[in-house]
Amino acid sequence: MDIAFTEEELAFQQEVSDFLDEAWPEEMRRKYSRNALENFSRDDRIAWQQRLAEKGWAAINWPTEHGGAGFSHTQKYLFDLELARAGAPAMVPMGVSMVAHVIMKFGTDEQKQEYLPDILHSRTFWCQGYSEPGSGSDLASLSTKAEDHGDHYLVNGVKTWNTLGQHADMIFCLVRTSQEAKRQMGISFLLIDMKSPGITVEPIITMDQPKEGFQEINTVYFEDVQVPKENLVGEEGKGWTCAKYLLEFERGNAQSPGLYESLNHVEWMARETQSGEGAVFDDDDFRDRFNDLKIQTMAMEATEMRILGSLSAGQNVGPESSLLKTRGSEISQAISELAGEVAGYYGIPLDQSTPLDDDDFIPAGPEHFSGVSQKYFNLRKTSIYAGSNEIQRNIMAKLVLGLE
Amino acid sequence: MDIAFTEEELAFQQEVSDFLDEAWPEEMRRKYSRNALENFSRDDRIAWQQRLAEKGWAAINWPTEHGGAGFSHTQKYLFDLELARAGAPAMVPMGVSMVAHVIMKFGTDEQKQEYLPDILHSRTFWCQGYSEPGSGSDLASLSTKAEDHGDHYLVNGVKTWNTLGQHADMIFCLVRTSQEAKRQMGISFLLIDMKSPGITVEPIITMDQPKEGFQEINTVYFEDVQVPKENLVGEEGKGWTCAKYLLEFERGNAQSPGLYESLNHVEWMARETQSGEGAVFDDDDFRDRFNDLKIQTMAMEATEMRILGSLSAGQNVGPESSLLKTRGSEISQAISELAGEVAGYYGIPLDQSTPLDDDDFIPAGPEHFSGVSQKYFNLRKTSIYAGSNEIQRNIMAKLVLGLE
Amino acid sequence: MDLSLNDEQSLIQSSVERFILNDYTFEQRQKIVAEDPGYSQEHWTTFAELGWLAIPFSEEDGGLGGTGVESMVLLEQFGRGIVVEPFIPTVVLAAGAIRLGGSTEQRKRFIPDIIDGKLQGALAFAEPQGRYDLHDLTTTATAKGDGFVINGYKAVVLNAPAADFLVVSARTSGSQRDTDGVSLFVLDARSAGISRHDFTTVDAMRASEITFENVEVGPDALLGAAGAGLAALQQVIDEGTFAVCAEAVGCVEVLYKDTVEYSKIREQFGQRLGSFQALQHRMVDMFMAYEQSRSLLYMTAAHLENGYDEQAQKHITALKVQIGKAAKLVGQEAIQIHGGMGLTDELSISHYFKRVTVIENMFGNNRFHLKRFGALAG
Amino acid sequence: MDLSLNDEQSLIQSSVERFILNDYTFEQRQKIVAEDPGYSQEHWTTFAELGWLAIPFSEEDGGLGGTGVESMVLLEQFGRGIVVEPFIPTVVLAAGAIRLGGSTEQRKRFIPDIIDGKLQGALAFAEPQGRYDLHDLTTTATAKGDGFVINGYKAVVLNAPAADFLVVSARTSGSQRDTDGVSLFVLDARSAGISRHDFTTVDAMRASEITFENVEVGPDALLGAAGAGLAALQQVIDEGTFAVCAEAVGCVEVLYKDTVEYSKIREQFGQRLGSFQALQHRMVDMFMAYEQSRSLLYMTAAHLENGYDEQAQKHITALKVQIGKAAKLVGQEAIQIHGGMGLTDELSISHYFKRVTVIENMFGNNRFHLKRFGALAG
Repeated sequence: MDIAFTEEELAFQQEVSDFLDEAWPEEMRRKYSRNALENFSRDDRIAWQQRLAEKGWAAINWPTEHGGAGFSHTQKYLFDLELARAGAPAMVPMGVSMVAHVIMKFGTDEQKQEYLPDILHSRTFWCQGYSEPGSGSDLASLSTKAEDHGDHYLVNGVKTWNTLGQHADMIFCLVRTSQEAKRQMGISFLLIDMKSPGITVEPIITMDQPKEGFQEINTVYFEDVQVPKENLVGEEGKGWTCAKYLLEFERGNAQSPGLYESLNHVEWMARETQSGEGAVFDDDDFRDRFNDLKIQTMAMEATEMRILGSLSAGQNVGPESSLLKTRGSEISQAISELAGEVAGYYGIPLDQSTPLDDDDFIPAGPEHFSGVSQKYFNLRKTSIYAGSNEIQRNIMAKLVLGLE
Repeated sequence: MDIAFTEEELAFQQEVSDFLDEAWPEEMRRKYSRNALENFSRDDRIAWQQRLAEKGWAAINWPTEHGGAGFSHTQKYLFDLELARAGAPAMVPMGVSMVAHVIMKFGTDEQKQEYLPDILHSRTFWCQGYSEPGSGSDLASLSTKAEDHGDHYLVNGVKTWNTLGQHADMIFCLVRTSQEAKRQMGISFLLIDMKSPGITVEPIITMDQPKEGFQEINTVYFEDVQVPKENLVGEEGKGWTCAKYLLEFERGNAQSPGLYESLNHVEWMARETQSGEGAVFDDDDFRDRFNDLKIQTMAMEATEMRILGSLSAGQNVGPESSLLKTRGSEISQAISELAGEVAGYYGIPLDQSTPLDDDDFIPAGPEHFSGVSQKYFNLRKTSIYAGSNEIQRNIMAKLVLGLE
Repeated sequence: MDLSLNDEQSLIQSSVERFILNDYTFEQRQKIVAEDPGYSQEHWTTFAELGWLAIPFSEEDGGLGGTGVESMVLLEQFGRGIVVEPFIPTVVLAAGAIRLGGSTEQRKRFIPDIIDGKLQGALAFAEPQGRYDLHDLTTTATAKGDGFVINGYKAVVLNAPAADFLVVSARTSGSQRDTDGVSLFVLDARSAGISRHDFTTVDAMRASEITFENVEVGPDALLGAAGAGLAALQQVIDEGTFAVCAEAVGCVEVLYKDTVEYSKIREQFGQRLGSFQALQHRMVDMFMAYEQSRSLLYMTAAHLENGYDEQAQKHITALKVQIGKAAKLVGQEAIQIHGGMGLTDELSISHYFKRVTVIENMFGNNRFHLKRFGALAG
Repeated sequence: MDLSLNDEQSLIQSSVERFILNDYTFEQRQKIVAEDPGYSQEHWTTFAELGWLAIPFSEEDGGLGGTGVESMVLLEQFGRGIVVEPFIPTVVLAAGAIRLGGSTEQRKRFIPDIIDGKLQGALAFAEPQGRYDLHDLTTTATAKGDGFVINGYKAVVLNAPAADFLVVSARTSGSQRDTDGVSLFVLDARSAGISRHDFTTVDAMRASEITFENVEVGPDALLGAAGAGLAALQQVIDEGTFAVCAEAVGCVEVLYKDTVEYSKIREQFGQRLGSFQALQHRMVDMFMAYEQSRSLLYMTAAHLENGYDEQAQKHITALKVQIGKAAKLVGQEAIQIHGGMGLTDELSISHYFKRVTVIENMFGNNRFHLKRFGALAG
């Protein structure tokens, strides 16, 4: 056993930290910590991702042959840690962490050449078209149709819970190319240009009420959208295989660095905020509950170290990823709940500020409380999306405990 | 709405309190509070129940024609309250609160005459024979057989989770008198003399490790036991009806008086017990958790008032009784957990004291901590017996929420 | 011992219930909150006509002489509709302070117009540094002539944008956290020296941050005796606490029942959600939390019928804890079981969740009341 | 960063695992605890022969120079067998005090015989009024000649009935709750003036209340410098805390796995228990609690490898909180899901539950450690 980092690892950590000082300066940090929701603008996000790409750090889960960073597990962990400390956003995952893996595994050489470099350098903004109205966690019940029209598919249907589609250049979709008895069959994996005629994007307003244009999710409508046949990834009817493969990448990242950062922020707020004779943080009961969450996070960190650390590069996390997803979402929700408690009455005002330069929104109370409740509302999603925590528990019951 | 008691009610409360001062004097209270498990001796219990009977207060749920106390709901509540305050035990339920109701409802006039007066005056000690090894909450899976032998049944089988059978004169049993397709059919309700040849009682040692002879539960074996036909209650094959009827009486009593009393005892212990610079009760965090349980008990009390108070005499509590059973057991378990926390290291010694006069057991620590952990272990039963809390939740899901 | 409603109270209940059902659908509510002033003047007039605004006032003041039970019955139903009309800010809080602390003259000046629906009010009592401590005040009222000059800052004053009058707590003597020296003033909301920063709240209400800069008021602005306003303020806040608890019980009822109904329709993996046992048990927990909260609400109301004594205070504080926990459990589970749909602004469920979340942070959160419960006698 | 065992540690692990599986079935354990002295001398000799009793001692003292990881590996397996042999009282606690605080001469006097399995010890540190505060002492050691006279009372001293020697904390100066003035003494358990009240514990161990009445000891009884014993005592208790946490992880593993296995066999209403989704989800929570506890145990061990520094202390305290919560959840659920059978003495499950319940109350419960965690730097 060894808890210490090697000199090389510490040097790497310093390198990341130095890079962030420059690439994500205090100014950006302030801009985005104005509101707990941290709605990034498209331009800032792309500029930042391109900086990461220049440095060679955009694709930390890619093999080096495609331009991956080639990080060890410890380096990944340290990278996440420093990112969280600097308040810098992680890469938008739909391109670099999702569709790219499917293209690498199932795509043709032409597809790899066409898409991967643009993903790596954030020249193409990707979004995902999986869920449909009514499908919920039951993905295989999808009904968006792609009919074979010779050189192209004709796509009709509706995709929902589409993240950041308003910014996207491309969408990867699960579509039904034939009707089979077993629902997972007959599904194909298609790449579609978002500028294709027949596509419309409609925002879904979530309960945290982001400002117009800053919604996190959308519904995407496809009406007689023509998609060239060469945009099919893998075999027709084998889209479910792609989807399952991709899911393994969705939950593998270390969450404890971000959780620690959130805890530090809550601690800072609770030390700043008066209650009775002292600060909120001086209240025994508050501090006990805070520390309980911190200890939960330590146990989470240790679990990440054990699970992630035991994998050799390229290996996928097994059903234990369900544990990390479940606990990570529960802890992050609890932290946001505690933040709301610190805010007190200042959790009540609605913050609709944006990071745009011409925005003159003035928060009602201290800036650090802006959007704190909205963050709490927003994070309810984490136990619902990417396979709800109920689905994760079903998976663990079946695959880990052998219960059916 | 009216929260106050009438003058008549307050006078009644005083009467109960005066009676208890004499009938359950401080001396008895001390004897039984020596150990948190409060294992009563058979003799003390019977003597006490006979005092209640003399006073006319043994059968608070019986109609007055059979010698019931004729209490109003408020009187019942006040009676429970004073009993809890004095630390006096409630009537052992198997006779007066269980089999008696079945006999009243389904029994012949002969059976009523033979059994009810002896039950009322605690001249007969009853126990119950329902569960069988392996049946758990699935009562209808029972397999104890009663074969028709003309003037008697020949009973063979095993009954378990039998409460206080070592003291009992009579047992009421569910037995299978015929094999039917639907499992609930073919079950009959039999009264059996515990002195019948072929009956043996074996203690089940529970994890709280009561002293020999003070076990709460037993297994009862029946080997070719002859039971006269006149001991059948109701029709042959209709025992399930009796059982269902009886279940309604099992969960109808107000639990909040007892919960308040347990809370008071924990508070007293926590004020007596030093921790750091002050008493355990002076610790903010402890007091918060204590008060949280107190508030849960207040909500429980209010629910009991609403549910029990809205019934006119003789009416049965509906599926809401499942709520009271579930919450009551959860709260009582949590209180016993808190008591263990107060005891600290003194929760560790095993207490095997008895209330017998010749017992010279000396507890390791302060007497009020004796058996505190064992009480915590013992109370795990409350969420398991009489329909586990899972069963109660199933019942509420179905009958209250309409979910299937 | 009787926790049931009398006939008159039952009548109010069914009348409000009918209003919510017929005139206050979620779609209608959303239209109201989308436009200024954020509530419906028409509805407010209806409330006045139906006598609802008169409920808590004594007959002497032109009211109906309700005891708390009647307000509870009204607000429980308002909770079921997440009604945004400012009944609590105006009638319970601002007018409550006048009802409890005002002279006959002051009551006459305000209460009839409030009952008639002509006046809106707001209670400006919270300050940023004071959190939930009513006596922690940096706002001052200094004697000048026979009146006072008010200087200070008040946080998150609900209904202030629409208010015609304000009731303000200010310190006439003592230092920041003294319990003596707190006074209440009632003044025109448009008095010179008052400036507001208006905003919308996460639960679609309107509120303001208010700065008082040399606001001059006459002697008739003082409610009760100078320096002795804390008792009345505490009672008003307790009544407000009881009111939001009643409202929250209505919200929790909808949260749990809508979730159960949704689970009966919604299918996943070819099965109705409601047939999954893990969800069934959790919905039972929601039901139990609701049922017990409602019971404690009614028991608290029964105590209030006896008067605002220590038992009543203790029950109100216990109730806030119970409701806070129940609303959090039921709210979070309602969203979770609704899944993606629960996250949207489109479905009403998230709006109930947001309302109960705000209520949890009002007048002291769970932990504040747990401590207060421990500190109260009895 | 590496939380895996090295080859030697893995060897210990499989050797202990084999012992538990083959020689320490539940039936065998129950036979042992039913008779005096409540543990098996034969097993103890085996432990000595296999070198397990030598693990924590330095090579200089004749030990194996283990760092904490080795003890952890051993105790995790002991937890799986709910081993009653007094490894923690003798080797971790009593001998630990000598290892950390003793002179070369004192170490030579005790440690080789402990390693050989010839000596049993007990650490008498807790007092009724002191609860979990190691420095809260009314037991005194007064200088007399070149030695001391000890007077006082010690609570719940585990393994005292079998102990050949005792390590006692006593105050040589200062008042009851001073941190200075605490001294440790090692003495013959049969010294004149020592009287014991022996008892069995709820988890089938043996312990005593001990009264010290004018117990005279020589100068060689003092461990370390007079009045400066608290640091060593704190470290011993921290090591003991880590040890019981390792044991509890083993217990929790059995509690959760046995429950899952039971649910696969046991039928209710014609269905296997394990097929009920509500129970499945709860068993998943048990699994997650176990998995995270074990992870934190290993991370703590890795910190201890770095030395007993502030990070190690903080992790031990965090671990005690995590294990305390996990063991309570898993233990209670294990009993509940086992139903009636879980309540009996006959099935092993209740014995694991009782052991983890006792562990929760040892060396500071959850809330004690939550506060200590907050007070520790880092």
